Amino acid sequence: MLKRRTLVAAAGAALGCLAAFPVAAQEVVKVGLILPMTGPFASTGRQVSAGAKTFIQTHGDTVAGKKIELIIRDDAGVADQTRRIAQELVVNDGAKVLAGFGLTPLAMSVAPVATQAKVPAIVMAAGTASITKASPFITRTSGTLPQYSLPVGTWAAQNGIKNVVTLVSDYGPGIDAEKWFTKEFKAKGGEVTEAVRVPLQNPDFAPFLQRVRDAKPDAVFVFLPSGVGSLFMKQFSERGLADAGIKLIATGDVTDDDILNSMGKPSIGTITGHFYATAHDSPENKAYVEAFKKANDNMRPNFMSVGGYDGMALIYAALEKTKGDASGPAFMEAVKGLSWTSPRGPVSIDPETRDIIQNIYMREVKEVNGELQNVEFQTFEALKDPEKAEAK
Amino acid sequence: MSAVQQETTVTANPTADAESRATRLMKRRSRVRFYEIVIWLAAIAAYFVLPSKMLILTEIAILALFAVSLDLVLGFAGIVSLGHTAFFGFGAYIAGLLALHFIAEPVIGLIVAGILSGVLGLLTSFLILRGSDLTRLMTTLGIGLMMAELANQMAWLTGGADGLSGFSLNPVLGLFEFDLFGKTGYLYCLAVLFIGTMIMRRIAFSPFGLSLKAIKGNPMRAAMIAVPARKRIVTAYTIAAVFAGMAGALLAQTTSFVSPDVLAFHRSADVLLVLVIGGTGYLYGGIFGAVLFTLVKDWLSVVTPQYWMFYIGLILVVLVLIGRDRLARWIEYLPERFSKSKEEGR
Amino acid sequence: MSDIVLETRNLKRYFGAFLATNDVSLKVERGARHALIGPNGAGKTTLINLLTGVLPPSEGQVFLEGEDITSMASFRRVKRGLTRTFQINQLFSEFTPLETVALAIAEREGVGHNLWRSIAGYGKVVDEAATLLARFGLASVMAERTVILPYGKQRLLEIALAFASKPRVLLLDEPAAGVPEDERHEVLSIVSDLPADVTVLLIEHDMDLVFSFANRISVLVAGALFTEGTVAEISADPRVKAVYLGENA
Amino acid sequence: MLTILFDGVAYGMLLFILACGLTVTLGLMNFINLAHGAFAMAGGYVTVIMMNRYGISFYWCLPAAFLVSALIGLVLERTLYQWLYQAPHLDQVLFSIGIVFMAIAATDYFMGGQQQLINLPPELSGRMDVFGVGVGRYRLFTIVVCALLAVALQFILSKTRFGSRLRAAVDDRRVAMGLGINVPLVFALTFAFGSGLAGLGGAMGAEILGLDPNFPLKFMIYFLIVVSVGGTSTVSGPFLAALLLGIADVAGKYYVPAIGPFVIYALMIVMLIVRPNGLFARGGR
Repeated sequence: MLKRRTLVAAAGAALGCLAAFPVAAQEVVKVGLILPMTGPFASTGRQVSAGAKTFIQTHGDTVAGKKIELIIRDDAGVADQTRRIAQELVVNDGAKVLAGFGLTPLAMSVAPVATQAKVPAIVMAAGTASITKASPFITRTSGTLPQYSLPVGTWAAQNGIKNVVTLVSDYGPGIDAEKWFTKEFKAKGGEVTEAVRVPLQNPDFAPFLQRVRDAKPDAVFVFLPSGVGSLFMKQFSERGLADAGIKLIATGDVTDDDILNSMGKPSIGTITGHFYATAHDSPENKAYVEAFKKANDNMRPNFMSVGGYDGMALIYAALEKTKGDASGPAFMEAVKGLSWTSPRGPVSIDPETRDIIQNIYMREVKEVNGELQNVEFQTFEALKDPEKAEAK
Repeated sequence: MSAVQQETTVTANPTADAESRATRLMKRRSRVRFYEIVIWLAAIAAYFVLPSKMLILTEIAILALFAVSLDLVLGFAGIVSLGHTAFFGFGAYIAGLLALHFIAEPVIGLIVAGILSGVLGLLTSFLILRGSDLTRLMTTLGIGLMMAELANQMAWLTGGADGLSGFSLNPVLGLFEFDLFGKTGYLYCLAVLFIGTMIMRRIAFSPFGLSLKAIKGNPMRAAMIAVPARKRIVTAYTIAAVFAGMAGALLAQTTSFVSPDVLAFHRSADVLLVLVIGGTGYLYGGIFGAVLFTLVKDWLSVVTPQYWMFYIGLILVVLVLIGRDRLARWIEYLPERFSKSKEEGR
Repeated sequence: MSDIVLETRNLKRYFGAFLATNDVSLKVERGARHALIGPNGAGKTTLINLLTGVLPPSEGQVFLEGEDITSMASFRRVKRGLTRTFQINQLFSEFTPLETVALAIAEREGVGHNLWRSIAGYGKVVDEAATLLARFGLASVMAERTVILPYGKQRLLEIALAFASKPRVLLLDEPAAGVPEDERHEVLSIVSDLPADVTVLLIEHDMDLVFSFANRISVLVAGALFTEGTVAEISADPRVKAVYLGENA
Repeated sequence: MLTILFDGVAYGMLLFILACGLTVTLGLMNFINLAHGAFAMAGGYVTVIMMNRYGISFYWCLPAAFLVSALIGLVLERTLYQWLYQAPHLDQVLFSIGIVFMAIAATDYFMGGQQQLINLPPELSGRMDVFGVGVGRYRLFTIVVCALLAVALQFILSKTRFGSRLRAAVDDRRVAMGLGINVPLVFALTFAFGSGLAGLGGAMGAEILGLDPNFPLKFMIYFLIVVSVGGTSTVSGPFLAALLLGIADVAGKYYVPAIGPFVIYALMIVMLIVRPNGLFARGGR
C-alpha cells in the first residue's frame, strides 16, 4: 500500500520522460560497442574499449568518406542486457555495426538481432568456436579456444612430453580447450591420463591440484579465465607441483598480460600458446603498444585489447572495400577474405566461416628488464579454427 | 439498558438492512481502484507514445509479472523467499527447449512452462513449510543455487554457461510476428501480465486469498477458525511458481535466448527490492515497483555505468531504514479519511 | 447419563524442568457449563492450549467425543467442533470484523479453499456474519479495521468469532477479562443464552460470574486438579478459599 | 589422502573464522546480516593495501585487519544496524543486501575490479612434509590460528562476564536491561567483535579464496551454510559444521568433481529440513 498515489504519479512521469530522447541520423556510420564495463569481467571491457579507441586515435575517425562514431554501452556481462542494448542501438540509434561481446552467451544473445536486422556483429573477445555459426552476420577478431589450444598439443608432443593431465574451467570455452588439446596431443602420440574440470565459481584449487600431483604427469595443460588464472598460479607453485617436475602448459588466458606482473615469481617458466603477447616484436606492435600506453596511463595492452583494435581495423578495411557502403550484406561480403597486418602479426578472415585466421605463438614467461613478459619462441603459421574445419 | 439492546433497536430489522449493507461493504472492498485503471491505460498508451522504448517496457512487463507472482507468496501468505528466480529460470529454460525441439508456438510454450514450473513449486513447497523465516530464506536460496548449478552442469541440454540459443518463435497465435522493434513482444507480455494479474486479483479477493492474509496476520487465530495453513501455503506457492515460470518463459520467448543468468541470485534480490519499492499485499506493488525499479536502474546505468549498484544499495538501505510500514500507514490514512467521509455522506 | 464429550487422561506438559500441567484427567459432560478456576499461574491457559492443539502435550491423551485428538492439528479440532477464545485478543489487525467473521464462516462451510469467486459473492456467508455481528452489537463497526476498535468491542469480536465456527465444545479463556464494567454482564448474557447442547468450559477469575454461570467446577492448583464438584460443594469447600488466599497451597 | 583431509580441515577452519562472526550477530543478536562478507572483504583489502602499498609484514596485517573491520562494524552498528534489531527478518535481509551492493561498488571504485594478490612471507609459503604428508605451511598456520581463535571465542562466551552479559542481553533484551546490563553497548561491542573476526578471516582467506569486489556475494552462501547447519545458539555448533563443510567440499571436489558443488547445497537443504534450528542447536525439540 506503499505511497499508491505518489507511485502512480511517479510511474506516469517516468514513462513520459522516456519519450524525450531524440533520434539523430546523418552521414555517420555508428558502431555500437557493447562490453562488460562492470561486474566480474570489467577488465575485459576496459581492455577492448581501450584497444578500439587507440585504433581511432592512430587512424583518425573517417574512412571512405564516412565519419565513424563509436558508442560504448555497458551490459555488465548480463546476456539479456546485451540483447536489449543491441536492439536499441540498431533500432533507436541506427547503429550500422555492432561489436564487443566479452563472453560467449553475450555474443550468442545478439545473433538473432544481427540476422533479423542484417547488422554485422564483430566479436572482439568471446572465445567459443560455435559463435560464428549462430548468424551469417557474425565475424570475429579475437580468436577461438580450439584455434590456440591445438598448437599447445602439437608443441607438447614435439617436446618430449609423454603424459598430461588437463585442468579446465567447467564451462563452454574450457570444454573446447580440453577437447582440442587432447585430440591433437593424442594424434601426435601423447597420452592424456586425466581430465579434471574445475567449477566456474571455484574458491579453492587445493583438491584439484592434489589430484594432478597424485597423477604425476609430465605436464598439466590448463585453461582458466584470466582473473582466476593468477590465483591458480600461486597455488600451483605453493603446492610444489613445479618442483615435483610437473611442467605447466596452458592457453594464453592464464598468463594474461593485464595481470602477469602481479602474479610474481611463480609464473616464470610457464609455456603458453596464444595469438598475442605485449612483447611480440613487430614494428606494428611497437607502435600499437606505445600509443596504447600513452592513452591509458601506462596500462599494458593484452590479447583482449588487440581484439578491439583489430575489430576497428576490420571495419575500416571493409568500408574501404565497399566504398563506404555499411549495409549488412555488402559489409559481410567485403569482410570475407579480408587480410591485413595486425600488431599480433598477419591475420585474415576465412571466407567460409567468417572466423579469424592468425598465427599462434608458443611463449614462455620470462623476466625482461624488470617486467614479466610472455616471450614468443615458436610460431604456428596461419591456423584456422579447427572445430569448423573439421565440421565441414 | 446495556449497549447491546440499544444497538439492536436502532437497526430495527437487523437482518434485511444489515445484510444488504454488509454485502455492499464486502463488494466495496474488492472494487476496481482508481490507480488500477490509470496504470493499465498508461501501459497501453506507452505502446503508442513510446515506440522507441518497446524493449525496456517489455522488460518492465516481465519483471512486473515476476514481482506480482512473488507478492502472492510474500505479501499475502507472508512467506519470505530468496530463491523465487528458480521458477523464473526453470520456466525460461522450458520455453526455450520447447521452442528449440518441439513446437515454436509461443502461447503453448508459455502454458507448458507455467505448468511445469508449478509442478516444481509443488515439489519444493514442502521445504518451506518447516522452520522460521531464516530457514525459509536459506532453503529457497539453496534451491535457487542448486538450480543454477544444475543448469550449468547439464550443458548438453541447457547449453551450460554459454546459454541456450538457436531457437526462434512462430508468430503469436499465428498472427503477430515477433518484430525487431519489440512491438509484438511488448503487447504479448502486457497481455500475459494483464491476464495474470487479473487472475491473481480474483484469487486475492476470494476466500482462499483472505485465508492467506489470515495466515500471515495471525497464524494461531487462523488455525482457530479452521484455516488449513499448510495446504493453503502449498497451493499459493504453487500458483506463484506457475506465474514466475510464465514470466521466465516470456523473457526466453521475446529474446529467443536463455542465458544462465536467468537463475542468478541477483534476480531474486532485485524482485524483493521491487516489492519493497512498490509495497506488498495489494499485487499492484509488483507493477509500480517494476516500473520504478527498471527506470531507476536504467537511468543509473546510463549516468554511472560503473557504479549504479552503489545507488541501488543505497535506495534499499534508506527504504528499509525509513520503514516500509510507516510509509504504508501514512498512505492508508489518506484514502481512509477520504473514503470514510464518502461513506458517511451516503 | 450424559456422555463425556471432552476428556483428558494423565495429561502432562513440561517447560524444561517446570511441570506446567501435572497429570490432569478431566471429564466434561455434554451440555455442561463447566468452570475451571484456580489462582494465577495454576496452568489454566496451558491446559487450554493443550486441549486446542496450540501446544503438544509431553505425556497423556486428549479425547473429543471419544476420538483421540492428542496430536491432531488445531484446525482439524475446530472442524470437529472444538474451538476457543483467547485470554489476550488474537485477531487480524488489518481485517475488518466483517471479513474476520465471514472467513470463519466460509471455512466452516468448507468454501475456504475456493480461489475463484470473490468472498463478496457468498451472500449467505456474508449475511450470516452481519447478523452475528449485529447480535454482538458490532454492526456499527463492522467495516472498521479491527486494530482501531476499542478493547471492549475487540473482546466481543473474539467471542463472536468462536460462535461463528458453531462449536459443539467452546473453551472460554477469561472472556470478560479487560472488558469495561458496563459491558461485563453483556458478555455474560451472550454466553448464557448459548444453546443447551453446546458444552462450555469457562476459565474465569470472577467468582460471581462463575457461580452464576457454571453448574460444575474444577479447581486447578499448580498444574494439577485440586478438586471438582458442583457449585454448592466448591463454594462451601474451605480448602478452595484457602488456596485462593494462598494459606496452604 | 591425508593431504585432502588436511586441506579440508584448513579450509573448514577458514570458513569457521569467517562465519563465526555471523554466528555471533545472527544467533546472539537475532539479526540476519548477509553483509557479513563485506566486513571480511574489508579485512582482506586492508591486508592487501598494507602489504602491497606500504610493505608492512603479513603478521601485522592480521591484527590491523581485525581492528579496522571491527571499527567499521562499530560505526555501521551505531548508525544503521541498531534501528533494525526489532525489524522483521525480511527487512534485515534487504538492508544487508543493500550494504553488500554498496560495499561491492565502493570497493570496485577505489580498488578496481581485478583479483588482488598478496605475496606471503617466505616462511609461510611452500610446503613441507609432516610425517610424510605434504602439508602447506600457510594452511598449517591457518589451522593453528583458527583453532586458537575458536578456543578463545568459546572461553569468552562461556566463562567471562562479558560473555554471560552478552548471552543474557540476547536471551531477553528487556530482562537484561532490568538487570542493569547496558544492552546497546553490549550489542555494539558484539557486532564490532563479530565484524572484526570476519575481517581477520578475510585477511587470512585472501591467499586461499582470492579477493575481488564480488567476494561478499561469492562467499555469502558458504557463511550461511555454516551458520544454518551449525546452529546459532552455540559456538561449537558452527565450528563442527564448518569443519564438516570444509572437508565435504574439498573431498567432494577431489573424488567426485562433476557433482562437487551439489554436495554442499544438498547437505544444507537436508540439514534445514531435519533440524530447522541447526544441527547442534541446544535443546528445543
